[in-house]
Amino acid sequence: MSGVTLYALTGAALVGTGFFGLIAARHLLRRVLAFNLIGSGLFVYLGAAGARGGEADPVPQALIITGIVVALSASALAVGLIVALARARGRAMLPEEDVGG
Amino acid sequence: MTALLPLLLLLTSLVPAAISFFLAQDSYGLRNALNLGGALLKAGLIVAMLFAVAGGAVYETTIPLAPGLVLLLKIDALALLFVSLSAALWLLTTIYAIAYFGTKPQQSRFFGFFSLCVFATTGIALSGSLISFFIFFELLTLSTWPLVSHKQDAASLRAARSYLLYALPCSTLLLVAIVWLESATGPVLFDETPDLDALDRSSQQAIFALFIVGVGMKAAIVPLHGWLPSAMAAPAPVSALLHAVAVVKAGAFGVVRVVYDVFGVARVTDLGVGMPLAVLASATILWGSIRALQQTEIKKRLAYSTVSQVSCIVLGAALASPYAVIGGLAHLVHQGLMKITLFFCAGIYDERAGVRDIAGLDGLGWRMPWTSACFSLGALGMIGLPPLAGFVTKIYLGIGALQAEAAWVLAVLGASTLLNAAYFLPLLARLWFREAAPDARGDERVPALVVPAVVAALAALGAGLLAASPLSPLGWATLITEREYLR
Amino acid sequence: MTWALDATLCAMILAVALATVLGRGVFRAIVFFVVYGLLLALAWVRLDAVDVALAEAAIGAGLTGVLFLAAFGRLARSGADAEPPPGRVNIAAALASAALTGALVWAWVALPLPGRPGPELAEALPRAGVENPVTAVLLNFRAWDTLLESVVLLAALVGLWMLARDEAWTEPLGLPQHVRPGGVMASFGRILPPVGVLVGAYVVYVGADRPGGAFQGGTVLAAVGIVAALAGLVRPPRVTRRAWRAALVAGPAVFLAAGLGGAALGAGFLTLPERIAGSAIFAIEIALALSIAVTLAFLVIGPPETGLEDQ
Amino acid sequence: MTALVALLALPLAGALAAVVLPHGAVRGMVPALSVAMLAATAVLVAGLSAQAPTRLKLGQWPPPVGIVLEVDGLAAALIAMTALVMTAAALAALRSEQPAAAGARAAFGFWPLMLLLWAALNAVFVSRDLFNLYVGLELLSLASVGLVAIGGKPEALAAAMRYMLFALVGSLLYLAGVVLVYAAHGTLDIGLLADRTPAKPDALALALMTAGLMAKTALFPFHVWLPPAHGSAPAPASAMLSALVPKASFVILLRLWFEAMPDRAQDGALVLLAVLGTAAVIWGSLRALLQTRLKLVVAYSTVAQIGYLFLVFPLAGGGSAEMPWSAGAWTGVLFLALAHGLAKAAMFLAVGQWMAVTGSDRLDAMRGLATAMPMTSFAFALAAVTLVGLPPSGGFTGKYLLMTSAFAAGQWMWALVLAGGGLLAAAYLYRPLAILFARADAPGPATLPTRGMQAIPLCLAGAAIALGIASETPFELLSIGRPAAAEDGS
Repeated sequence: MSGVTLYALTGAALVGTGFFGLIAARHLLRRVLAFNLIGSGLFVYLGAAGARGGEADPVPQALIITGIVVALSASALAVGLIVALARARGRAMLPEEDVGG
Repeated sequence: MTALLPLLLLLTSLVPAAISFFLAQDSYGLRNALNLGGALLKAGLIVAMLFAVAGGAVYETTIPLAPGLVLLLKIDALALLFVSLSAALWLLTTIYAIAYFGTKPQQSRFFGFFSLCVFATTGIALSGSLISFFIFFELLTLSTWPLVSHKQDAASLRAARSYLLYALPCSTLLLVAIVWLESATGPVLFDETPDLDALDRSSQQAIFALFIVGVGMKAAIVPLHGWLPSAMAAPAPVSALLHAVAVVKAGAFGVVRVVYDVFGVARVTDLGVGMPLAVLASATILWGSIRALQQTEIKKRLAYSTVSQVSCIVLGAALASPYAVIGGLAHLVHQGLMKITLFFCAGIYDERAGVRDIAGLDGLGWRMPWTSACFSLGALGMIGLPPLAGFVTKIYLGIGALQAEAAWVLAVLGASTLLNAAYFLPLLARLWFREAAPDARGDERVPALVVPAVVAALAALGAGLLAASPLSPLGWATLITEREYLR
Repeated sequence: MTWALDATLCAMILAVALATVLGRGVFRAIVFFVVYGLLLALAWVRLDAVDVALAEAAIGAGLTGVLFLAAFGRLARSGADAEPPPGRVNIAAALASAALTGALVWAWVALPLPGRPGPELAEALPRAGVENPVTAVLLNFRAWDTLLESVVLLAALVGLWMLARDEAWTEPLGLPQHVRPGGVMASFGRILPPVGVLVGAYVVYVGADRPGGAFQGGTVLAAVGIVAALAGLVRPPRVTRRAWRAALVAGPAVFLAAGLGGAALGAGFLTLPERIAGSAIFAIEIALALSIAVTLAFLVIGPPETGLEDQ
Repeated sequence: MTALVALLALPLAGALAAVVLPHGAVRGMVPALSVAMLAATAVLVAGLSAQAPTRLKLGQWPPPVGIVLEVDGLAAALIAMTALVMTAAALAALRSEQPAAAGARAAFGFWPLMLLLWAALNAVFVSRDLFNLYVGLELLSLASVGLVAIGGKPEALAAAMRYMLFALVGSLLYLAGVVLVYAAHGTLDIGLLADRTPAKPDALALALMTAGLMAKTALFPFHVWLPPAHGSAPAPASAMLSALVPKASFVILLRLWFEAMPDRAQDGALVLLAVLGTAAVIWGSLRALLQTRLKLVVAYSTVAQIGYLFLVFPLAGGGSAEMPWSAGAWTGVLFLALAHGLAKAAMFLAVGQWMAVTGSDRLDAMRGLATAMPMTSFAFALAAVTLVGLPPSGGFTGKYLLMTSAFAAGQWMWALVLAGGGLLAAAYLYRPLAILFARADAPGPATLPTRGMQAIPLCLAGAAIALGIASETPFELLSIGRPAAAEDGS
């Protein structure tokens, strides 16, 4: 297994890990963390694909940088929503999922 | 210019409708002038066309919407028969409605939708293609709803809901039928019977059934008639419109179009669907009469009478023999003239004498002679007393039934005549031969209410007396049948 | 040897990621996430993507981490930091996740050999106006992406501000910070800004030829602002201060103006003529870095809030 | 070409200006900007030739290096619909006190978010690059979430949060597909992808992107975020969100299935999409029937109407692509999308006016409003006619074309979905109409919106009807660059 493949598989595993967190977690902050894991996993996968065959392809790198900034923007808005929701409801969870606990 | 005539005919109703919506309640003069002007203009246009069409002229306008979706307007003899009926009755109803509403509220809305209804009916009459027919047919459904619910009380809203509850599912089935058919044949034009052989026999039968359900609902064919009696909650001019000018007529006209122009007589016979339709129509004739007999309200009794009478038109179409066709088509006009007379009178009894129940008619004949004379004329015509219009129709239908080798229809016609007599004669007896109640009131001081009734009654009388003339409804129906269906 | 290094790094990344998802407590998850971002930056170096490594370290680990920590602090104030006890093991979610990973692994094996715009790109690069190919892609070849991305930041910020309470609208951004004078934070806050500004400016400047650029540099500058605010050295501005709002839009505005300038000169929308491409990109980068710095800082600091306790 | 640049740059520049300028200046700028956008749209549509859609290589870089924008009939029609809806929503927002009533916060935020939304929509409609579409979608989602959050109430925040989560998942799934496409083909350009030899991971990429876009389009069962979100935003925002935003991700689905990867479409997948669409029609309609708040009725109606759009896949995709009926299905669905946009915006703007008058969107608060506000009520009724699919409306033209295509293809069950869906729509829209037109118990409200204000939803609803009456021009427009018809071109 080459190094590049290793990173690609890591990326795939990160996507799965994050996806599990996104579905299974109930605390919204953890869900947004999981979202970031998926995103970075996909970027690693893409970066690995761009690094195949010697010289690195600059296009995926540019896409990834754009993607990282977009992910941060989305995270910031999501986190702001969580804070505002928690202030209004006292819980960092969606009303319909706030059972037990 | 001649290509614009169909369009012009539509605009005479559409323009008053569009402007009426935006008029303030107190612009009585302008609103009345608009609606009367439109009605007069339309009547004038039709008179101008009558002779040309009798001589074989055809006016046509095409408005393409999208590929396969062409709005085709065409004035042929059958279209003109229906459109002249609705135009003449529109004029009378407009005069009547202006007097009826006086200074009641929400008139802009009423006249707006009323003219829109007539616009849709004209469109149905002039439609030269199946899809044009459907578009106007749906427009009629929609513009009728605000009229039925016009009083905005619980009964009116219930009636309006019941109307849509019947109309929308049925028209959806009509659309399915049209699309199913046209996906096999391409756009269907009424002047060339489409070739349906691309569809197998059972599909053709299913499409025919869907069509009949779709248009039959408006013609109040049993069991799709329930909406019509409950729509009696609407004001009298609306009842006149529903029963004579527009809605049930559009349904009956639709049946005629489907049988003759979509499927064609030969295919209807070949598919074996004509007889079931005739049986259905006969059942409706009898059932409507029986139900009419049970009603104690004048308008309800008239409504069930409509259920029964309109199916005479359907029966004529279903039997499909030459005399039956003529009788059915002529009845389209005859029933309209007689029924509008009756509804005008019922409205006058309600407005001027406060009478809604049959029991209240006692002795009114002498107090309100003009109205009661008209009512009597209409009722006797409905029964089929010679030489009135209803008699002419029944004779033609009877001969047509024999031509079609369906002698059982004679029994239906006979039974229906007896039933008609059973539910109309007691009314006449009360009007003329009973003592009035001591506190009875009633006058005819509003000529604008009475005159339309008188004119309609005289027209009904004339249609029977002058049946032999080529321009009488019967003469015109004969012309249509000879020209279109016996080629 | 290198293989062992890569394997170890990947194993650590995965372990930290798992800890982020499964570990007890949201606070610990955030800390793991920051570590994760730093390890990931190393991975990017290993993948020969130094530009991405910089972005990941600055944005992915640094700024995102601060964002989450600050949010956690605010949730704690609302009493919403606690997590419900984990329910049943969510087997369906686990299966779906495994399937997703499996599908991606399968896809990797099934991928045809490198598909990439090799020859076309090699032919275009010399005409891009900058040496660094990543910068060339970002600010020239795919400038439309980057312009839209810069307004994505703006959309997020305006959206975030909409979460302010109406009575707090005219207050300064974020929560007021009270820092012990002479404490670690205060001295850190005094030393960092001058250094940070220098580093940030340098990262922007070298972006044309070497790894770096507006996004990485802007992030460093943003970090300076955030630290200064957290240290209580500066009070963040109010939304009503128009100069600051102008700073938010300067980058996208210059970028858009440059793009429209190309159209006006007849070259075409977002077309940088070869002669002036280098200097145009440099100008855009400076303006972008400024806007990115301010926007990112505001995104982390949060919407305007009153200092009063909630409810 | 200039028109296209204007349509992209104007809303962007406007959004930037709206962040900086004082509020009064922004209010002055918005009408001028709307007029300019309408003019640019007219120039764009008029300049579109039937032979070749307008293409714009950004930076003069040909793909795969650069990004290409292309205006075909589909894009032009949606741009035009967007311009109409946005202009109407902007005028309504300017004239109503609603955004301002929530204070300076909402008055500041509405305009930049609205203009960014406009820019994002136009960008998505014309983009031919899968990653650029991703960035455009993100801009769209963040601006939309911001608009929902403007409401400020706890339920608006919860709605915005839920929307955000779905948007995030949708973005990631879409992004995953984009990553696979680039890894396999080294390009993201739709035109180039169509010519590449299919690679094995393509099916997976298509599935992932489709799943993500389904979440963004709110296709059943991913619709749960939509009704609360559209129900709690300010009315002009709801109008934009419901009429336009789901169309953007739907357009990307069309681009993927019909233009980028038409040969990878499996029949089973195409049918599955239509089955989900059918479920959306039924479920959305039934839920709409049960609502007691008018805004939620209208929002659930969007869930149902979105369902129709997915009937296009089995009728025009896969093996049907070369069949004569595919053109009818394609155009019919776009008619439905356009008619729904115009009608739905009209409905939300009408509801907004009633809410401003009665202070609530509960159905029973609307009793008898038709007497006091006839124009608005008539607008709602016309919009209902369109959504039910009755003639003569754009909704009818679309339904007729789709139903004909379904029967011609022998897939009559989709025709029944359209027919039954129309009846369900009539059922859930009848309730509000009957209440509006019932007799008022109390005297009408004291202050009413001006006639000009009432005319705004009426114009939109009128446009939805006009789409059916004059359907030949939009039909021809939509045929430009239609994928099935353009098999000779590149």
